[in-house]
Amino acid sequence: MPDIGIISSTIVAGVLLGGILALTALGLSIVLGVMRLVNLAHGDFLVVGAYAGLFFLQFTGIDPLIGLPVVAVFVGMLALPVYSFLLAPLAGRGAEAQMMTMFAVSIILENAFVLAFSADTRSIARDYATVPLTLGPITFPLIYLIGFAISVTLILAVHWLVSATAFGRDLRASAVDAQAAATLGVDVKRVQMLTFALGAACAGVGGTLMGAAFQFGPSSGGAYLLNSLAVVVLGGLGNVIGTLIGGIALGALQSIGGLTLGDGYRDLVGMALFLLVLAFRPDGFLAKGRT
Amino acid sequence: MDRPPLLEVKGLVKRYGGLVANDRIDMQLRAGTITGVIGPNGAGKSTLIGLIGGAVVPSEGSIRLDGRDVSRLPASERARAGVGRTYQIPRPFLDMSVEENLEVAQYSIAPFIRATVAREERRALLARTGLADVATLTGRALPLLRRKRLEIARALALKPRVVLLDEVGAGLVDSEITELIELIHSILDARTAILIVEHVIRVVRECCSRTMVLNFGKTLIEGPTADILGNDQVAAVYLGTGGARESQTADGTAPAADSAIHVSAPEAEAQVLAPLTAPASAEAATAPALQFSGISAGYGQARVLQGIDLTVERGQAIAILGANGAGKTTLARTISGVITPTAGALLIDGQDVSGWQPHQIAALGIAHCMEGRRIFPTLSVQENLLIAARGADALTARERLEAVYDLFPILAERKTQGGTSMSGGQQQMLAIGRALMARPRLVIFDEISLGLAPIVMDKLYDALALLKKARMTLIVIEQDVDRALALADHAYVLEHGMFALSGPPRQIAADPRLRHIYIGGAEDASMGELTSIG
Amino acid sequence: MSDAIVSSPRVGSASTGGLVEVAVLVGALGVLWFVPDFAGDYWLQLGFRTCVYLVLAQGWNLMAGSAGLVSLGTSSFIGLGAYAALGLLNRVGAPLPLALLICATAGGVLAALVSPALFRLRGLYFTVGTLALAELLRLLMVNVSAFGGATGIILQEDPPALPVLFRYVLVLAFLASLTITLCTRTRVSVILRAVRDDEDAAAQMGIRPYRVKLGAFVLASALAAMAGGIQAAKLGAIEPYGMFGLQWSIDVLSMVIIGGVGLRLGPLVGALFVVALGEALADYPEAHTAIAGVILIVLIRFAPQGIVGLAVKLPLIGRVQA
Amino acid sequence: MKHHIGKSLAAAAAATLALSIGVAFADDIVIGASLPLSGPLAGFGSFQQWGYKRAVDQVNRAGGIAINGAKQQVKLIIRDDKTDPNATASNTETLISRDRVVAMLGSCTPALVHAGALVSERAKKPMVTGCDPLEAFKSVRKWNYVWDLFFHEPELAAVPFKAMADLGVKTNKKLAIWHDNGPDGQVIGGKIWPALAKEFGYEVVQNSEFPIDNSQFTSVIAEAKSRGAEVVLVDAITPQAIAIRKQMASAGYMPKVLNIEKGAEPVQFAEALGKLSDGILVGGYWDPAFPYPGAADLAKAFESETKLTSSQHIADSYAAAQVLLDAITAAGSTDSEKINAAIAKTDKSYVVGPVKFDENHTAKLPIVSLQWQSGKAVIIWPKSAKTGDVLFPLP
Repeated sequence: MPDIGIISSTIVAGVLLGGILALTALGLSIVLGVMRLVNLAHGDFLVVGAYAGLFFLQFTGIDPLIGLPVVAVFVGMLALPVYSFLLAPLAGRGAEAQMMTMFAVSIILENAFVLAFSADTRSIARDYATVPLTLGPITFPLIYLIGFAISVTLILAVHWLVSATAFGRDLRASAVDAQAAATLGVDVKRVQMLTFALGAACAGVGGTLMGAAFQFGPSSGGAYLLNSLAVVVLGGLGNVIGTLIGGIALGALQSIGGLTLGDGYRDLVGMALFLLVLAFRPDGFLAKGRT
Repeated sequence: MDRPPLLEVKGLVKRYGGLVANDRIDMQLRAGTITGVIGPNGAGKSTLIGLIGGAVVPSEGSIRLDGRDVSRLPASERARAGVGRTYQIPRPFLDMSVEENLEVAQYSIAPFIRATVAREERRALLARTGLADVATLTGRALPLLRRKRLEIARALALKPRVVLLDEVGAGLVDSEITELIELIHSILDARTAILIVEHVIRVVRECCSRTMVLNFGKTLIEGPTADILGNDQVAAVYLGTGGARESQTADGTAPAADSAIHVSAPEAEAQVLAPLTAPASAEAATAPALQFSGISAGYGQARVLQGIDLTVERGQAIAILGANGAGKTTLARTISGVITPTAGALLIDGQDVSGWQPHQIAALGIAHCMEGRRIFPTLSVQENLLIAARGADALTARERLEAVYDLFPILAERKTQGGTSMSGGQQQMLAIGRALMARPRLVIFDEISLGLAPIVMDKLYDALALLKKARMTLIVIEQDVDRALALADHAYVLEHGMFALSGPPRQIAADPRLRHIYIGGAEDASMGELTSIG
Repeated sequence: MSDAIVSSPRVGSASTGGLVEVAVLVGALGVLWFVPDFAGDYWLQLGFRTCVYLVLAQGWNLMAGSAGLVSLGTSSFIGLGAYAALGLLNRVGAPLPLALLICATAGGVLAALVSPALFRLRGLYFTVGTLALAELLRLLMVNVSAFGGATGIILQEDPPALPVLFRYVLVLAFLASLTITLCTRTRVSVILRAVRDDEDAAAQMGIRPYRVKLGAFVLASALAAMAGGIQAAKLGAIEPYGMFGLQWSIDVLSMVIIGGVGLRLGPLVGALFVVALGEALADYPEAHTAIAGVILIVLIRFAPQGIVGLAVKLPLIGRVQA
Repeated sequence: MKHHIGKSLAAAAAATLALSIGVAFADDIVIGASLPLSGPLAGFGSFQQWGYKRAVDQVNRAGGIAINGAKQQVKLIIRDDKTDPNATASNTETLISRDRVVAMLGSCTPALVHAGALVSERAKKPMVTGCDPLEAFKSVRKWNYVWDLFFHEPELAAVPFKAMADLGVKTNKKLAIWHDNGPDGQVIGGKIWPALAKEFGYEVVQNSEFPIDNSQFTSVIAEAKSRGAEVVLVDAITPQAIAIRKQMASAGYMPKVLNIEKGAEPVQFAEALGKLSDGILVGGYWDPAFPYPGAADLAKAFESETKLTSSQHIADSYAAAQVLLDAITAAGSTDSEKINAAIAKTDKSYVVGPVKFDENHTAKLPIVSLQWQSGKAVIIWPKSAKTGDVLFPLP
């Protein structure tokens, strides 16, 4: 059995990483909640964010963490035409039509990445991305802490947006009863479009963080998507704070799984957990009566 | 009578959150008898059918079929045990032929039945239920009565011991009801029990040996049908409430709207409403607030409204009446843009808004207090209100909020709670308050009294009277005829998607045809022109 | 999903239409059986691919069209079938037909095992759950060295020659189509369509919707497992990424959507189209996935009922239909 | 009736297919390749595509190949397999049966190469491939038509040990091995390295296997760190290699020697990691500095054409194509059997060194040890090929 330093370091790192995972899943979650859409291109939006962060750094020389708002706006804007030209016309055509359309978007994006940026594996190389932080017996990557802080801040901001603003009211109302919301004057299409863009913007930021903490390439989207889905199911579809807690729980449990079974089992632990939650708590494991 | 009951219900309770839909119902159905259940809308009648049929899981209590406890069995097993039901709004399998609809039941209980035997049985059933000529048509192609017949035939194909009929008479004209009653009598035999939940009193009177009256989920009274229908208390519950009975008096005139207001200082109250009522526009606009010109509308293939003309002047309160399925809610939805008319034009303030999106119509000052309240469960009471205050700045929104809270103080107390955590009446207040938050010029109230206690209805209608006083344009869609007529300046009665009657409330209330349309013409025989409509 | 073809007005008994369909299927099998005698390898290869896709699409269409189950987990069963088939061929030396039957059983059993979790809620959760199932199985295969880890399994004996494989898969496609015919032309179809039309009303008719959906899921999964098995036998070397890849699930979904969901001919037309499109686009390797994406978007948008739905709407063919 | 629709659509599909056939001129010599141009391995595919094309272009510019005395142009048809073995197989089938290729060039990584090679083998069409380690290649079956020129895992595996011994680096001889569970990972990390460690006097304090696309290595790293391993040998593909290096740094783990096989080889590894790549060792089977004909030119041509940094994958693919083209020339025929026989007789020095196939159809490429120094791969071992001095310990 590894010593206590390793165990605690692993768990701390897992929790911090979980926070970042939560951010990467946030967009998927709110889009699921509001539009009932499994956005199969979500992972590719994350990759767009990662490339955006990388090229922002290369062309401006400004640290991508400072450029995060720019990345967020860029990816968010990119999502607007996707919604209005591709998704909106399919409203009322059932879940498959929109889902398949987003899959098509996903393969188009992936192809575009290869053509534009080559298939190389990239990473946003910053010093802070590789510096360890040591607190007593615990050592964990500094980037995890930075990413965690940014993610949690952003998730709380989105939570505030959803729970305390007029837009958030419209969003929640549209999610549960679009027709009633519309008759009350809510422009449901606009709300959906902005939600979709918000989801993409969050994915953009998450992608930059992932790109700094790890590595990415044109086809990284698939793995991002599956991880995000696990977080979303754990936290409950469309539940912002649930997503944060789902992410942290997944990060921690994966770390424990990795520690006890080997790193290869981390994702397996995640997926098994995912199916178990689906089987026993289909609304997410912290869903209480938010009916 | 000494035989044990075929179906025995004991202490049956169904709760939905805080709402008790069925409260300790006891009931016994004996083979060879037909039992009726009546009661106002929302009394829990359909829930009772759901509970017995297995679609609804009981919170407490037991249901025994032939001595066997079936209360925990799912619907499919109840069907196999011998319980057949119909739906209030028929749910035939729309894309399957009539014959196939019956095959579903046949093959599910006897998958290996010989094809020839099954065909013979189907033929017999179709002949008995008067569907032989439409055997190859799809469920979708059938008109309402045929759909109801199909539902009965489908239930009978299960060879049931207990048949549950949910509002089979609703939406039918008298001659059709006569046919229906014959049919019901024909399906009764010594080993079968029938339970009829019904609004149409005639069906109950002519079919049921015993009748039970439900009110607010509880059994109000139970006994031989003749006794029950003669009971004053029942008449009160069934035909309306509170002031309604008064309207049945003497000349049948509706009381003036003001008499329904039970507030101490109406003028002061009206003042309170100022933030919620749009000022009558300064320019003396000549166009009516709302105009339908030849509007047809419906859902997919089904045309519900058949070329309606309607004009609502500013400040007018109109009532839209009609039986279930007549098209009242479709009319409301057409106004608010949820349904786009397939023909005709919808004009608001003289402007053609056909095809506009609901939110665009809302922006014109049209508020729609939707049927079924449609409170957002994920929003608090206050948020449910604020969401309708589109484009209002914080201060204005605050003012409106205060005005709604003044109107319905209970909402102020519950403002941080989840919208659906309140009782039905409170939710309805919230729905009305929410509609007002937009400071609308025209409000559509769709079935706001559905399932509410008389005292609550009084309160709601007091509020509506105040709105009328404040010169707001009101469209009131109601099952409770008396209340609606008491409020309205003008009334329209819908039947089969067209206006069968229209005129001032007094005239409508006095018109015998109204009673026919609602209660299926139990007493009146002068139905010629009306049946011709259907 | 309107099921225009299946529910077209019928005169007489259900079985006459069914008999015609069975006759057509048998005729097609009889004709295609001799294709290897005169067609070149290329057409056999395409035929093999089309048949594998057809088997998958028939099953998927049954699930979606009858029970409203939209699955993104087809690859779970393909992968399972592939591993089971090669395991049986290598370890036990089982003959291929027997191995395929065992694959079908394994696929059905897996479907039955996971259905309590996947059927808990309708719609979205089923879709998300099936996606996770495929990923879970892939990760399991990658991790467990007994199954070859990322290296996978290699078939020790050479697989049968292409004409033989073609005939195997032809029979498989025939059986799949026949099964679906039985499901849509006999009294089973009435039950399936009732569940799809109105699950609650169907339950009130004594149908057990859970069992019906389970039946469709098990059947579709068994078919997918057999398709996976024969595909693996043809490849001769399998590994988790290729056999449990999302690509399979997406291919199936796009075939059915392109062909026309719930339409009897949808899977066939979809399978033909996807194979043909794949072949045509592979000659433009730089941008073929993007082109495929654009075509998919356009088809979904402008042919909501798929190619078959579009064809039926065309005046000429529509008249022939009627 | 409705079957008419199906048939007309089938006919339309067939017509589409027919149109896409027959692009090659009748008297071209057609060879085919299925490459991962998209998907996770697209990086390899683009290098290979360049290498294959260059070899063919050169032959065509020189007038083509004489078949039965008449010079013919060579047409190379490349299809994308999306990094999916199913697609590699179907692409190969199409190339052989529709495009009538006379021979094939291979894809990359064992899974993809084998999927295509098995099709070639069964169709009795010769295939020359690189990018498939020889032991993995041999383990599939006894090959008759497929030929592989690449490194031999035991040789590659031995490089770090031999280099450390020759260069005299001082460590505590505690060794951690991390390897993926792909075919070569299992062979090198799971079998050969532990055996060699014993032989060279190292103590294996950790041997961890992980799935090929694992992205988290924190537990593995923490364990190695706590066991005090000063030498770390890794076998992983590029994305994982980058992740490992970053996570080692952010875990504060600094062994003295870090050797990452496979993944550390392409220049994108160094680009993605920046300074962190300094000092990392990787076995290489090719470098522009190699003393073989055309080596320096090849890299220069690549860099000037594509404006990208070259990779060793341009060399094995270029050489594989040359081997095949030379064999066709030697055969003077497009007959598969004759070409196959000519491939077997290959014995010539190519850009990757001398190529001569053994009875298992494999040709070993010589291996050197490279070290990343300021974004450049420097040959530090063996002395004969050396282009720079070793950086030790890991900075």
